[in-house]
Amino acid sequence: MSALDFSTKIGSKRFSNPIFTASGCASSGQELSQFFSLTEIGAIVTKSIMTKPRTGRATPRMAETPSGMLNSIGLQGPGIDAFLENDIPWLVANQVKIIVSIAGETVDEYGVLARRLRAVPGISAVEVNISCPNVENRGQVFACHTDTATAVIEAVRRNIGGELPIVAKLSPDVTDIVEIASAVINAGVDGLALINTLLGMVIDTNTMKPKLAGKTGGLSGPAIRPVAVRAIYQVHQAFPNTPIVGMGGVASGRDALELVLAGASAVSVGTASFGNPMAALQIRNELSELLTQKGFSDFRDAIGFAHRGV
Amino acid sequence: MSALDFSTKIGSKRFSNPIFTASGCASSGQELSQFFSLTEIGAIVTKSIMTKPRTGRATPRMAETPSGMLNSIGLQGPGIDAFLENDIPWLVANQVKIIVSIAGETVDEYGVLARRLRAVPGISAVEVNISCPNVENRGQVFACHTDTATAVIEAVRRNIGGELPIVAKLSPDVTDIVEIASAVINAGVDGLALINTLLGMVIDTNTMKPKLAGKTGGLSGPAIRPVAVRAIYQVHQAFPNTPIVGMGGVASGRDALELVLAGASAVSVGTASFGNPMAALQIRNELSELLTQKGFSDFRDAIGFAHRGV
Amino acid sequence: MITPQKINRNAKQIQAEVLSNKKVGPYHHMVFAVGDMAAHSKPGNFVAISVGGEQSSLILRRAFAIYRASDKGPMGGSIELVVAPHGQGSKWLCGQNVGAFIDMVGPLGTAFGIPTTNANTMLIGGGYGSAPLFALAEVLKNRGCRVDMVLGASTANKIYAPLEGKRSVSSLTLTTDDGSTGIHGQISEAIPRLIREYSTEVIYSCGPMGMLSAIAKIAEDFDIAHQCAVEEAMACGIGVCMTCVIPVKNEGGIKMVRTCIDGPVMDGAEIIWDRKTVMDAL
Amino acid sequence: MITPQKINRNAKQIQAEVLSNKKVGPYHHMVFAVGDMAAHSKPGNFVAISVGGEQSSLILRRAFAIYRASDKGPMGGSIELVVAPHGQGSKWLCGQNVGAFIDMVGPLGTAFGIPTTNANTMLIGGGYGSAPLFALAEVLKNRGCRVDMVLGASTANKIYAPLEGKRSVSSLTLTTDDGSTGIHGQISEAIPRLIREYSTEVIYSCGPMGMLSAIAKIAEDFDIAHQCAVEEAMACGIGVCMTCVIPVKNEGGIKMVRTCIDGPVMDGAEIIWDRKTVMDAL
Ligand SMILES: Cc1cc2nc3c(=O)[nH]c(=O)nc-3n(C[C@H](O)[C@H](O)[C@H](O)COP(=O)(O)OP(=O)(O)OC[C@H]3O[C@@H](n4cnc5c(N)ncnc54)[C@H](O)[C@@H]3O)c2cc1C
Ligand SMILES: Cc1cc2nc3c(=O)[nH]c(=O)nc-3n(C[C@H](O)[C@H](O)[C@H](O)COP(=O)(O)OP(=O)(O)OC[C@H]3O[C@@H](n4cnc5c(N)ncnc54)[C@H](O)[C@@H]3O)c2cc1C
Ligand SMILES: Cc1cc2nc3c(=O)[nH]c(=O)nc-3n(C[C@H](O)[C@H](O)[C@H](O)COP(=O)(O)O)c2cc1C
Ligand SMILES: Cc1cc2nc3c(=O)[nH]c(=O)nc-3n(C[C@H](O)[C@H](O)[C@H](O)COP(=O)(O)O)c2cc1C
Ligand code: FES
Ligand code: FES
Repeated sequence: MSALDFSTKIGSKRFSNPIFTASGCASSGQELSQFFSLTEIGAIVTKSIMTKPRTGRATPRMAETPSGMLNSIGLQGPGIDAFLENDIPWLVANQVKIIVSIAGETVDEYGVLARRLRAVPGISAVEVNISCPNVENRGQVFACHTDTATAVIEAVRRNIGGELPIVAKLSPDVTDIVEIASAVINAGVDGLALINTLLGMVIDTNTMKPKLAGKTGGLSGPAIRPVAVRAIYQVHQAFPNTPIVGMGGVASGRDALELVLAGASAVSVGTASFGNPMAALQIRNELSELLTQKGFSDFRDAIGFAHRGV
Repeated sequence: MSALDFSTKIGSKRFSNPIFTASGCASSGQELSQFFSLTEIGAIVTKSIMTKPRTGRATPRMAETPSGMLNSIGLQGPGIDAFLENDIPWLVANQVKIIVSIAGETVDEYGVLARRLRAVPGISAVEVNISCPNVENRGQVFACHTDTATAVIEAVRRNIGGELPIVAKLSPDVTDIVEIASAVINAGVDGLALINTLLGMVIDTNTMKPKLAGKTGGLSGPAIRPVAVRAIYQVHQAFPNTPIVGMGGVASGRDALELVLAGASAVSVGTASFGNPMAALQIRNELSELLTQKGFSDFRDAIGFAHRGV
Repeated sequence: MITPQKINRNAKQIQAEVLSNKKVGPYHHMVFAVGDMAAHSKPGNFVAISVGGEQSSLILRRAFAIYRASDKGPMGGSIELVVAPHGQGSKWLCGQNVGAFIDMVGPLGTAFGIPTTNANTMLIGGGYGSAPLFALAEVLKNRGCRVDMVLGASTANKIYAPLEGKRSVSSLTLTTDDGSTGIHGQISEAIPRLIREYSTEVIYSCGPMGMLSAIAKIAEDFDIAHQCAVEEAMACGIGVCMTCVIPVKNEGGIKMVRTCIDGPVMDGAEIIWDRKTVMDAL
Repeated sequence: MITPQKINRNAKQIQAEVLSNKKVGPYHHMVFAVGDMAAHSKPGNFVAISVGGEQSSLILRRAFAIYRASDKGPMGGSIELVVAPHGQGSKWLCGQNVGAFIDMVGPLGTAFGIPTTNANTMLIGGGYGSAPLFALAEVLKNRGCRVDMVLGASTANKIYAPLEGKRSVSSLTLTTDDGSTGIHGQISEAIPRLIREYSTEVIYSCGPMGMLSAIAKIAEDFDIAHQCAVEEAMACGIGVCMTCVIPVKNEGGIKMVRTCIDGPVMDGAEIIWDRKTVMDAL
């Protein structure tokens, strides 16, 4: 790795390398630390947190699918108070780079969460997971419409103060992801996270009913990688200066490189950590080796490389 | 199979069993007939045909992905004249049930194609593939907006006469597939085909460029099955009386049953035929066996079964 | 209340060589070379195994209860599993030959708690659920406990009860749903009488959730302790995905705890077994 | 013009047992029991093989040129392949043991056309592209043709040229890019001199597309016939997907034909080798 400058930037923040965990796929970090030191990777993105404790959905919460899985956790979590009290201090004490992911049922809830985060030291960015059902509007997902997406980002922007980079996490389940990206960029985000899961369903042919208690669930894993690459490519093409945290089915350094070439400034590892607890670290090492082999001396030169001179 | 009534209906037409080929995945039928008699399956859905001969895209036209593949054929085909002269007579002579899939670059082109089909004997339905770029509107796909989707179906409806069932084939790459389904149902379709491929991309990490000559391609295969099941379930829930030809990653009788339980009145086999030329026939046999095992005596009782009493 | 705890601190990811793979009735008894992992394994712990090989479309690990662990032997530490070839993943595992290397994470999860005094214990296993009970029986017996074992299954050959496993038990009762061996009927039907007969003070159980739930009810009626090893679908096995949860009582309400970290061995009295109660609370 | 034809009418889907699997330099030479398929296989034909096993995430078949086919033998008909362990699918195939069953569709595609008179032929193979040429050489020799063979690769051990393969050739020339054996340089550089030396009337070629393209240019310059076996990425191998196309000349324009049905053996003069011409025409 000697020759490679592997660092990357999201807004004003610098990360020592571009491999992050994906929200909801590393809990709040401690569990993975048994397998490798979390300071070895660029950042831990914590599970999307809401204002209050959430029980989440009934089980079954998951179904394996070909090269993928569905999940329907229902944003189970301790709520922002307990999270700030128990989880953040441990991460800070262990010098882990932290990106806090937040989720809300109303525009206001996002604002409240942003306000709670503004004074917390040791956080490097906030990821705004807008792929949540809006209880004020028939459960329509915020990320699916430009107006609701914009409203959430504006609420966060107003409440968070000037310091912390805001990353909007978009859903691929839209007719035109570039349009949504454009809206949140205009609303002032510093980066985008692409992609959240695709809405899917598995029917158990034994019981002849939907397998998940929540009926539908989010599809993740290698199955969706081509959709992630396409989304990242399209958005980077339209907004080459907006950093993208890419994710979706990354399970190897080769996969991470694919997202980087498409336009990702950082790559989050989600489902792959379920199959392999060392995945994030291994992917970091493989990516660094691949980049070096290809003659890159600065990681940032590889970002969006597939767009050049095609 | 003795005890099972395996027939199904789309509009006014009856098919002896619910397993069809998927458009573009069986060419015009003859090649598969080497492996089994095409009269054994419910229908052959021919490759989407346009008015004029089309060269299609440059190669590479495909990329394998985890449990799936991307294709970017560009609707290569002989044009409607040669198609009606060479391909249809062979299918008719061999007593194959035929669903003709049509595609256009303008609303008018769909109308022209529909008019050409109205007098052709031996066709059981027309599938309107509206997942095509609209050259009159910045290449936006017809299926992505209710107004363009409606315009295409109306043009087909006007030109085709009263006889032939019209099946609209929808794209999953939309924010709300139920909304699109609703629009084309109001425009007078007799059935829906769900789903076409998802837009995806693969970047070749050796060349560091998009692998397909057309850059993006359509994702198909088992990877997308959970998206297909979800789309079929949502649309059947909203419109239980509109027959759905389901497709997307079906590779076994179990998979076909999953789509049927979600709400499909027939199931098309696409990519699976590439890996296994006998796939459609095997899936038909497996589905019939599964239904019998589960005590169904009429296939139609299984359609949408997952919705009942959940 | 169950206090949340973090992942089993002995868990490691290793490449484990298959030392033996034998068909026993409808199950496969498999032995793996695992080095240090054996010494850290306690009855109740499980391992999580990658299945399907390099090109696999199966991306999630499969969990298997550790049947026994031995930290010495010609090949170093080893653990044994009892695998039912059920679906794609377990069939693949059962198809692995001696000499193959298997990607394994373990030991994971909680272990059965051992009474500090020499209590009368009853170990109840359904199907391959008997697997972790034999090692537990040994530990209990060494502690001076009375160990009564009750094993049930749908039919005779699905009871996993190897000869050598029986040496630590004071009594062994078998039940089958079809009456092909032992007592005819569901395992839970036989339990109340046996509890009275053996003056059972602690129940340990492992098997299908329906069985555990029935036993929990009985334990409550008799007001005796009940530790059960539950089995929920797990995506990660290491506490990061939140798919494997089970509802437990929490300040009058309900709380979802991870069975891969706070389980699989849990206090049967804490679990909310009734699905309706759970659905109403959500 | 190439007249479109339908799928090879002898094609069948079978489960073929692996009879032998031997490493030869960087390749695997594999023999499969294929019954009738052998009798129907002609030099130039290929087979399409499922890879990765039951849980495979690789859903498409892989095409392999038939190296030789023999319709008699202790195990009935058999065919032989030369497989380069390149990516996931071919590595999986090379890892299959004797006795394993492989899902195979074949014979597929066109065969090399045989001259009706005893012409002077030159067979040019790059890398594993030499595989189908040995069986072709035998046929040509039996027809009374002169057979000059030229095999090239990047380096010596990548030339696949088994001893028994050489018995039908009048001359054998080797070339390597690195000069480690035979003539130093790209195979196409050596060809013009050899054509003159052997008064070649028909060229048969098989190998990477760049090589075929260079030979097509030479054949045009010398105005001699050139049949080449092309290699385009194939999803189905049986003519139903339209992924495997190659551009050929068509009434002043361009036409995409399926290399799995109208190829892999095609007339080198019909193919439009220049990518720019193709892109401009689309
Ligand atoms: C703590 C624990 C201990 C276990 N111990 C054993 C054992 O000793 N012996 C044994 O044979 N099996 C055991 N299992 C079950 C085993 O993990 C597999 O679920 C089983 O082998 C079926 O997997 P499959 O791939 O063959 O089936 P498939 O049907 O192909 O796959 C099952 C899929 O569904 C998930 N799943 C759904 N429901 C459940 C459920 N109730 N439990 C587990 N997974 C589910 C699996 O994770 C997997 O993704 C245990 C499971 C757990 C959670
Ligand atoms: C007519 C024909 C004959 C062939 N004969 C031989 C042979 O005799 N010996 C041999 O070792 N290989 C042969 N190949 C190549 C072989 O089919 C595989 O492409 C090769 O083994 C790599 O596959 P993989 O799974 O190992 O690699 P991967 O990189 O894992 O997969 C390759 C993937 O890309 C596709 N692909 C992309 N480009 C190409 C291309 N130029 N050619 C083929 N597939 C491509 C494949 O279909 C597959 O989906 C032949 C190919 C064709 C089309
Ligand atoms: C079990 C599970 C839980 C998840 N929870 C969250 C979450 O809380 N917030 C969020 O923004 N994304 C969540 N995601 C989505 C992932 O962060 C990621 O966007 C998606 O899984 C695609 O990446 P992958 O294929 O690498 O997993 C979750 C995904 C999974 C599989
Ligand atoms: C190579 C290929 C070509 C296709 N061509 C068409 C087409 O011409 N018209 C159309 O409506 N759909 C076309 N499709 C989409 C399929 O009909 C089907 O909707 C999709 O592939 C999902 O099903 P599957 O996963 O079973 O393949 C094509 C798909 C593939 C893979
Ligand atoms: S299995 Fe992932 S948290 Fe328990
Ligand atoms: S490989 Fe499918 S048409 Fe040739």
